[in-house]
Amino acid sequence: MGLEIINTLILLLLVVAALVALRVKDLITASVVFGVYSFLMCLLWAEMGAVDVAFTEATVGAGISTVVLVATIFNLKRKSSD
Amino acid sequence: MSMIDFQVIAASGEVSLFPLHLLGMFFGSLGLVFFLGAAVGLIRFPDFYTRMHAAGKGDTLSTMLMLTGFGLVTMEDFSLGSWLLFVKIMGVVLFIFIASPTVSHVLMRAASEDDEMPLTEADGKKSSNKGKKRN
Amino acid sequence: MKNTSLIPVVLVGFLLFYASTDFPEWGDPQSPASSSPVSSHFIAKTGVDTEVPNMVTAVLADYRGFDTMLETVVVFIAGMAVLAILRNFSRKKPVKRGHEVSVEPDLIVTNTVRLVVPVIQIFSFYVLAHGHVSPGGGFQGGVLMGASFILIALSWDLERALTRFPINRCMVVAALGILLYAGIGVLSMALGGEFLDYAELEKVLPVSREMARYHAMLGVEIGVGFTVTAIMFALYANLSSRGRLEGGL
Amino acid sequence: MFEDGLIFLNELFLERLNYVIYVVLLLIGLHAMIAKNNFIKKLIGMSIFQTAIILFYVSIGVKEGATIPIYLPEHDPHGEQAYATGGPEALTVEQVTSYANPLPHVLMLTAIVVGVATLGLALALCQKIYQGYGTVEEDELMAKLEKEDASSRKPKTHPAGKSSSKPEVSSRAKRSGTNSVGKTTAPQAKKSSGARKTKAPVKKATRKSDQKKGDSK
Repeated sequence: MGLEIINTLILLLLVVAALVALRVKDLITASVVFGVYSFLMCLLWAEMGAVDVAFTEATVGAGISTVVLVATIFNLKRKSSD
Repeated sequence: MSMIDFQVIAASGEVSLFPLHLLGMFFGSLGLVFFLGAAVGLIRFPDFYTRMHAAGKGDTLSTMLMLTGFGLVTMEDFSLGSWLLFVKIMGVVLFIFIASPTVSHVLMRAASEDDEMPLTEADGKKSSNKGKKRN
Repeated sequence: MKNTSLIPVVLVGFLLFYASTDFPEWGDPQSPASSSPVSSHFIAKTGVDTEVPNMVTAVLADYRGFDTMLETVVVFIAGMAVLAILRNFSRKKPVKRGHEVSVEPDLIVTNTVRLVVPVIQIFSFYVLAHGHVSPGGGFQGGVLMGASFILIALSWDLERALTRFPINRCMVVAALGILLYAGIGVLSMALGGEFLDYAELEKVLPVSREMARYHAMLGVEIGVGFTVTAIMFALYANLSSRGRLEGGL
Repeated sequence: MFEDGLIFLNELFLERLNYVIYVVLLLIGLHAMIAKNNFIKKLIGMSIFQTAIILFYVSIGVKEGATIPIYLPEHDPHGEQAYATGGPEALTVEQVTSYANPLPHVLMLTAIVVGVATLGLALALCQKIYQGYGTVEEDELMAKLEKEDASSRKPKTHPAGKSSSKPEVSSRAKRSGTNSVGKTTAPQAKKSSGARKTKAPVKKATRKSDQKKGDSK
């Protein structure tokens, strides 16, 4: 039962993080919130028993992909129109 | 570790483990308290620097405390395997002790290079006259 | 545009919600995916066939080795494509970016990174080599290794990271990884088996059939780790400097 | 009817929340990919779409009460306990149900790494677009492309078209300046640019000069 509550909480937070990452106009903020989204996803998978996938997501999604996004945004305009 | 396990442990007579578990849970709850303080500070403090102060210090200390508590709770017997786990968790604690303050330092530095001004006493008086706008 | 886009979204959503009533119960051990003979075989026989306790690693590197090899090739091709799209050889001074601040590398940060980077690299080796017994493997270890170089590039500047891992060597290492992977496959072919049939390696390794698969899997993971390390760093190096490979972020 | 719906909703939101959230995330990603204006936002939407599908796969592999797909020491066919009882043996059916399904994990593990590689490729393309057009907003990019298109189609109304065709001719003339033909091509080019009314004659003229140049060589 305890795990189910955590599961539900993470799932709802995931939707919130996805919506926030797509709604903010500052792209750096968006990519950081996307990192948060990736990390929540990683927690969810660790909770569902997919430890290898969780490990990969923690290193790739929350690490490399955020860094690469920020590195690109530094070379583009930081503000987004929507 | 739930309460039932405690009763089993207490009933089976292995009392020597009990203080260790209790200590671990104490560390864990202390970490949660500090986490709460950090979260409250993050919301309540007026400008970026004080907020980072709350987040950096509270986060570091509470994460370290919680991990230490976790390491103590997982210490079931004093076999080699549980010692290995404990040492690994202590490695994580050491890593956080090094990395987390550095990260808050980098954030502060980036803010000061971005000409983010700290809130001074004059600002506080002004904003208190205007009303609580800065909160 | 915004409103018309809602039509396919709502349509797809309706169909998927309708279909989700037919999905198996959550966590049902008798669901088609979990009770299929393939996954049951993997769970039951992995330990007998390969002596690897972590089923995910065994399935990744052994049973589905061909798949993983070509996934690695996909990563390699993506890195090559980024290099081909972005690499800029012109000697002209680049246009200054909008929010660029040129500062000396921070003392605290550099010293912390000096402490932390060796630990990260040793941990990445541990993850790579211990992936047979615990979660981990070539992809994770490679990404961690690439992240350590990215950390150097972030805290000093790109040149410093490139003196440690030049972009030419990056591509050589990436190709070497795939060569190692395919080479183990070809070696097992030369020893009389099929492509990536590691059990045949017992003829050259002084171990049993199962242990030969274990060691071949380690070699394959090292190949994957090489490629992923090099490509992750090359991605960052090219994207952060617009293909010029100079300057900080 | 109403109660059926209630039961349906109950089942959907309490027992199958994973599937519901997977659909919701997929729709969020799809909507972002279609409707967002900024390319980076589109790529974030693409990543969300991707993780939603990975979530679906991993949720299908979950078994109630199962552990992670790594052998426990007592189940490991090559572990110490197995050797104590005899040679390596495959797991029994009950033991198989106590492990999560490893196959979706394997498929998704490679998908994540390939996903970040393709994300990097897409970001490289974004940078290239920004270098060429100075924007990564879809509507601005479309406006610029249309303007370029129109200027190349109707050179009379847009002065940009003139400049786009003229340097081409003049550069050719310059390049063949040392040749004897250079003198003949230059006036032709001038004539053509002066008497330009439609697009066709211009093209013919440049082609003619090209041919002449080719003949001379």
